[in-house]
Amino acid sequence: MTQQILPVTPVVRVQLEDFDAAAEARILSDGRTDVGALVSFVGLCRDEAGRLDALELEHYPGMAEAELRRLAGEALERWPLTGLTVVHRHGKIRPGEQIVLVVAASSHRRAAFEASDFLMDFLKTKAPFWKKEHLKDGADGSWVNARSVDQKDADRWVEQ
Amino acid sequence: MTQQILPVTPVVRVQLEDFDAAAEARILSDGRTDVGALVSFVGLCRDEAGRLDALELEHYPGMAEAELRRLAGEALERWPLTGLTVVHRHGKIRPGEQIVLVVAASSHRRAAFEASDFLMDFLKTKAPFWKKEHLKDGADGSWVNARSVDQKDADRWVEQ
Amino acid sequence: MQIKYFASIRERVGRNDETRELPRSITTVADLLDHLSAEDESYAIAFADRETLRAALDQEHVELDAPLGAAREIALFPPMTGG
Amino acid sequence: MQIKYFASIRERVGRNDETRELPRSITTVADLLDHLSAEDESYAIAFADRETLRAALDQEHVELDAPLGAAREIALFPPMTGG
Repeated sequence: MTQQILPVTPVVRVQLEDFDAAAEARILSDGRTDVGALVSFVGLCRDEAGRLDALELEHYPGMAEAELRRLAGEALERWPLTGLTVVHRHGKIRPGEQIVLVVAASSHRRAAFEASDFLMDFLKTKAPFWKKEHLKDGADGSWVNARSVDQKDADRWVEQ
Repeated sequence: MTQQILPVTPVVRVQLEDFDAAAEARILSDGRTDVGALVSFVGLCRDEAGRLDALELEHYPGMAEAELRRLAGEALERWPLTGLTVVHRHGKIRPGEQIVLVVAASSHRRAAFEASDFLMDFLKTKAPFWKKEHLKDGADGSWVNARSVDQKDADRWVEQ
Repeated sequence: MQIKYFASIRERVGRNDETRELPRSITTVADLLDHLSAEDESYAIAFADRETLRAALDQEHVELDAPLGAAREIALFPPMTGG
Repeated sequence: MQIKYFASIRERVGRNDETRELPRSITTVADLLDHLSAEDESYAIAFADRETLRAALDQEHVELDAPLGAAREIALFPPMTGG
């Protein structure tokens, strides 16, 4: 028996505008009966201390899309997905606003969970985006430091 | 330093009607700045062979809600979530339609991923729902067998 | 005690639920299964494979050797397949 | 070769990008970092901590000891913090 797997082209976008997570998820499942599981991840701009005016997301145009596309391709090789969407915003993002979206669709839930989890871990450590905090008090913004826990999360997928 | 964690009341519903995954996710993040990650899982009715008329989901009224609420409570004890929603449908569900929704919100993505993954694993093996397949050719439906892989998935969380 | 049946167990037993006064000698879920199985073949067939039989007392999962205690409701069903 | 700088490295270097003809003796990313650092203190400061310096050649991540090869574009930046 040969497995019949249709090639899946991931949707990858880097954009200034906000995104509609529900619409992106619908595109991966509408009119199909082979999708059993849809996992959506939305990353939002936090501000627990109430002192943030906005995050400014700088990116490396060209490479940001290329790197996200490489990571999406890697996920498609590792898991039998029926669809995969990655959207990452750049520019100024206010507290409570959406920053990043990953949607993974598959016949079975484990593949969808693992692929979206994997993508977020690698996106954090490999996609060329950098966050700067602009505070309400008008002080000059400071760059957000990379967290070692993000590298540890990404390393989980290599140790497997 | 004592951690200030507000008590979270999970939203748990068992219903005949379809649900709006996007609206449920929005409820967990709108107007807040402490939510950094939203993970949504949607389980859909599959029919790769094209021979299914509908799945019929039987449930144990009362216990279905109670068990989902217990599992949600367990997730809230294990992970620092800011919100948690579980919706499970019963009755006849056609191919391509939605069956189940889990949304987990947290400050950090690992908690949101793990909690939603955990909930789906235990929901599969512990929530009193049973699927019967009704085929297009009108033959009497047959009950879907429990899969041992679902029990294995649930066991992952005990071994940790 | 009210007894509820679900899914394939419900179909094999041929009813959704029933209410019974149980003899004092019946103290566990397994006792009840044996008691009903001795009474009628439809129960005996429904409860034959104890490996795939599940029980809940007052809407909480229990093992088949669990004491009935003061439970007012018992449910019998196959492994769950929701989600 | 076009050199691009991002985030804190861009701010420390004081420019977004520049185009340079490189001497033939410069064959790796690290060679280029040393070359620029010797030229001006702003580069020396920006590239001082090699542990937290990242590089890409033609938009693909590389280690600092990677050969420049035929790459037309190099980018230098701190560890990424997207997502």
